[in-house]
Amino acid sequence: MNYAKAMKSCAIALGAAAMATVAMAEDGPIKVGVILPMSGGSAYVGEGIFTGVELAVKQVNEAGGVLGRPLEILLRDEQLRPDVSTAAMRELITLEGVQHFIGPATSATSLANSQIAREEKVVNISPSAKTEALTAGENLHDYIFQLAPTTDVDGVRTVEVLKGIGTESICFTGFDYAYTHDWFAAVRANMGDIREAGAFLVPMNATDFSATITQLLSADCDTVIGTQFGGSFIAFIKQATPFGLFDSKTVLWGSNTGDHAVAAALGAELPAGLWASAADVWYYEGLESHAAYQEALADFQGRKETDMWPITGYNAVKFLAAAIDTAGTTDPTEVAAALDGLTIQTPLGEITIDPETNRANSPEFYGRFEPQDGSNAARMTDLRLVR
Amino acid sequence: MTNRSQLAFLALLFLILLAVPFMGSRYLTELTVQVMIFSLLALSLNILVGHIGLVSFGHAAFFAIGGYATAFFLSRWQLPLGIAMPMAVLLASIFALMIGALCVRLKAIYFAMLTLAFSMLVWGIIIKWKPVTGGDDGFVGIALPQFLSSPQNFYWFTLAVVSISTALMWVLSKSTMGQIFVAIRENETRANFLGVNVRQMQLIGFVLAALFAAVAGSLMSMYLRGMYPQSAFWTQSGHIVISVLLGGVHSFVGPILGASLLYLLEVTIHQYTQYWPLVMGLILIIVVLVLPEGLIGLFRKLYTSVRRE
Amino acid sequence: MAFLEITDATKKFGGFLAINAVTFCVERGARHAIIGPNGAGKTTLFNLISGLILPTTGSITLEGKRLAKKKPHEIVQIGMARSFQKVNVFPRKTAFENVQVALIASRKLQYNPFRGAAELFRDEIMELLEQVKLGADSERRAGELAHGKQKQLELAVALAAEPKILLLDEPTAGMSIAETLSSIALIRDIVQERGITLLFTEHDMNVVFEIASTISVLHHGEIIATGLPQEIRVNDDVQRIYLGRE
Amino acid sequence: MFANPMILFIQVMNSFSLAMNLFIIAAGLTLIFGVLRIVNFAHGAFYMVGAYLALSILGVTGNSNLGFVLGVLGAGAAMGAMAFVVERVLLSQLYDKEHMLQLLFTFALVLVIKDVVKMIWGSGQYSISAPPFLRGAVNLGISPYPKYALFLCIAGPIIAVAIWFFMERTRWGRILRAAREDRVMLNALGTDVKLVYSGVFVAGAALAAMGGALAAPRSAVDPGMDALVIIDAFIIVIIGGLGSLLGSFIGALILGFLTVMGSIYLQEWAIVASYVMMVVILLVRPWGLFGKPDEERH
Repeated sequence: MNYAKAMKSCAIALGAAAMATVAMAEDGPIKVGVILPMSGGSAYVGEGIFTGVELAVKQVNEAGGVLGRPLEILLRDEQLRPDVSTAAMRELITLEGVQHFIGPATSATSLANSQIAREEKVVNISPSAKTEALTAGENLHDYIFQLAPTTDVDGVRTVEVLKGIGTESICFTGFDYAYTHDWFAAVRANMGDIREAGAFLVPMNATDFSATITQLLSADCDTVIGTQFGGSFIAFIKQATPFGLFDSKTVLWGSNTGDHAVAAALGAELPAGLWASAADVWYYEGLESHAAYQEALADFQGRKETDMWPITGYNAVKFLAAAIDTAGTTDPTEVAAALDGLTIQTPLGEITIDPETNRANSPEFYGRFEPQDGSNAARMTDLRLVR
Repeated sequence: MTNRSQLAFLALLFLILLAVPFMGSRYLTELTVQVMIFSLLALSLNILVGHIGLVSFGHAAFFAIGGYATAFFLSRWQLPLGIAMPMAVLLASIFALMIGALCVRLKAIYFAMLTLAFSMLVWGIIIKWKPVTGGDDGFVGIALPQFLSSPQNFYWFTLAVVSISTALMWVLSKSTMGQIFVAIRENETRANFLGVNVRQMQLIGFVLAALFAAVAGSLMSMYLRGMYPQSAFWTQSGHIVISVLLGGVHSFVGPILGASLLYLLEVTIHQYTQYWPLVMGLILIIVVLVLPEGLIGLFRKLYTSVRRE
Repeated sequence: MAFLEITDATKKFGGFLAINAVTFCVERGARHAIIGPNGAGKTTLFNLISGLILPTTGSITLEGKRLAKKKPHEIVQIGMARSFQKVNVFPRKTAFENVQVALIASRKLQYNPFRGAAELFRDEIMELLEQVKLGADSERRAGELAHGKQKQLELAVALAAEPKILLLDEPTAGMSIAETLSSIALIRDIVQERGITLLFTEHDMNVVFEIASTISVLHHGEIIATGLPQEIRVNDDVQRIYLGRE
Repeated sequence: MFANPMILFIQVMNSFSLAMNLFIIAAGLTLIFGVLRIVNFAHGAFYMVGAYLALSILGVTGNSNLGFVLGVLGAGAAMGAMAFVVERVLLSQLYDKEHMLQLLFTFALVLVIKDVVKMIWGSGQYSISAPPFLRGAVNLGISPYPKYALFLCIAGPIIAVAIWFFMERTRWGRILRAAREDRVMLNALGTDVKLVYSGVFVAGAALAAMGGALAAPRSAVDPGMDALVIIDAFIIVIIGGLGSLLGSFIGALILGFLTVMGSIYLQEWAIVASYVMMVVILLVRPWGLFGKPDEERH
């Protein structure tokens, strides 16, 4: 039996005096467990999401908190290891009494933590994991909510963009792991008469892509889509550019490589004409709410050109706060119920969590990188916010 | 430490462990479960490092095989725990027999590196053999027997398994076999000229070490409700080696101290700062420079100074 | 057929012929010495016989059993024990444990993970230690014993295996004169009492003539003479090697 | 699929340039092991620091040819200086202790270095571009080939020859080789062993750092870069034979070719190819291709 529930039934049984004690206990801040990669090669993702979490919590608390109580963040490093991320979650549940979680960031850790969430009946909002498996089949349960568009959604959206570009034949490349396989499967399922001219995968942790680049160059396709991310994406770009890959093929990349952080890191080395996607870009000007968010974020981070990850953490907190507000209690079962079908206003417009699938219809940006006058970092043009 | 003081320590530890679930903190109970499992894992490696004198950098492979096999037998084949766990341990031991037979032909650093290569091979297979292992997402969601789903019961189960394993390893370390193991560590050639088939004994030790590592892996997969490829990665093996070295290899209880301290430090530093690797690293450097015999050296020093007074 | 037969044994290290077509026999119950100047190949010959290295060609048999392809531990199990020129004990183990390990190995108890070792074979071990005059040092670590005592311990360890033949490589190396004298007496008494065949190398001629019943002379990897001590003493070749400074 | 010999030629070039990239990283590791007998887990961390140092130097000098040279050399020098302090103050206290303690120490060093890097440069990604004269491609007649990859193909052998020359033809090299063979003898010769050890550790660390700086134009500079490279460096040093420079060179070639050709022909099982290769080589030659066996029975 759940600890909080036990407390509650106790309270009811013991009457008013006990109720007062519980009320006292519930006056404190609402603890939010945040489990993200904070060390190693993916730390920038964790730090980005965490920035968004901090900003949203600051805003919520400044506006008087939720149910009159402030939110309190408890951060743990998942180290991209499921054993570590689950241990952190259990620690927060059993030691700190946390009942609401945001994170972890990756598919493997999210899948693992979701099992704990199911068992412990605590709310678990996954801000960034894209794997279908997280909320599909047996893995779907009442307490897990997936905000990022899944690979299936990405597949549909990618094909839409490809058709817009005029792609006729396509090559696939990327790390040989779950996300790549899932996304490619979704693209293949939707690509209709676009012809596949080969898939050239590299082992996980590979640092050299020259063999695949050579294969891609000689393959009979007009478009290449790929999945390397973070540092590996940067390495791929730097190795592929002198080979002329970006001159001879149209290239579209997944894995949120439209992130401004990537463009800033690569600077002039980011090839013009590369298609990419991102959960957010600071220079998007289509929505008032987005402008307001960016202003707040720029203020918070002390720089105008912000990255894409904060919005995922930001929206996760806003969903959680709205759900607790709607439920009128922090009881995780009721909060989870409130999240079903919940619609909130986000910087990128209305987002709803589907009550059946527990997935949010978060939009993403797709666009084509072009160098900017007066700035070192390229920006996506032809920017479209795909819902 | 003498045998008697080590036994006293183990007995005291056991009594404390008996009391843990009654302290009313579920956090403490679950934390102790993990500490027990890591201690068992470190103890198992010490059969190789401390007794026989072989440092394996691939010990995590057997931890992972034990864990994955348990997960698979419980969830896919729906076998009862009483069959699934022994089968998983047996499977890991068979792997150890095959891998060990090749590894014990090598010495010192080359032995270490060959074990590392094999464990990375195991890791690669885990990543790629998706239908069985779940691939890089891991084996998620283990059909745990009903009686183990409560934290309390899981604690008692773990305590029982770890205690029995520890007792067996203690008996082993004091047995005629254990004496021969240490003789091999001390002087391989001399042991050989006493009629000991050194490689065969090393192989036996390798399999025994793997067997207990698989027990630890089996417990861990059930505790985690899943098993993940990182558990076979070389960093995990390195982690076990470090727990053993931190505690001290020349005593039975050293690895228990090392594994417990390492894990508790990781968990607690983690709660206070995101710069936990830095703090861990500095602590390790201090231990290396000040307590070269590991924590057991500290205990020994304290023990002697207390006795002197 | 002789007890130990070495027939045409040859060992090459690269191009260097360390042992060249060595042939000789050791009779049961003999105290057979191998002598020769430094670098003659005495230790290499021992290593060949005890299986530490494999001969390039040739055969070695003990009671008719071929040893040449056998591993050291198998040769030990057939009944041969050896000591080393450099002290070779288990340094962190006590003298008691050193002998105990030898007994465990000879009784094949190394396969038993349950049989407690603590007090196992105490009487036997103490008897062996008394015999080599180490009764008082049984609880001291072998590595901390004086050099001579370590040699004595090695003897006890070798005897624990109850060998039929004992190979001692320079048993008095590094000992003082007094130690050497008592050590020789000890070795002679023990092998006689136990009826063990002894094959040993020694640089000290006094020791050799004190103990040996038969002597073979090794020079540049070849046996140049085998015979009774009094024969060897007057052998011209031996005189030349030892006295003529070659 | 590879009927086309030109593509095969390019793939061979790819293999070679990767091999040279890997060799530059592994050279320092094998040097440190050869003389100090220390398995340096921190080698990857030194490599990473080198890349970050080059990044900072290039931030000052700007992205010029001279800046790049300064970046590489400066990274080596700065890392070497830090390694000197670490060796003198900490590591030197462990030489006469058990091997395992040294291992534990280098592991601890990894943790510390990674966090310090994170404190200084943050957890984001950076990129160093190739110097202007090595940007773009040259036409090999059949296909464009990146100048920088070609540069690595030349730089690797040059570094190998330079180390070889130093080890075999100079007085210092002779001392180092003596140190590798016999520490006691070195002491007897009156050479300050301390100085030799410091020198080797510094040189190994500097090589790692320069390797990081040289690899940077083909990769990202980020906190994960050490983890990706350390295992490859270990494989090379082990299969080549610990302490053997020639072995590392050959080992790098084997791994380079295996990685490139493996990803083409083995495809999804390429991930285990390098480990299978390591297992096979160690089983056939337990001391590595060019290492020396500890003892022999035959």
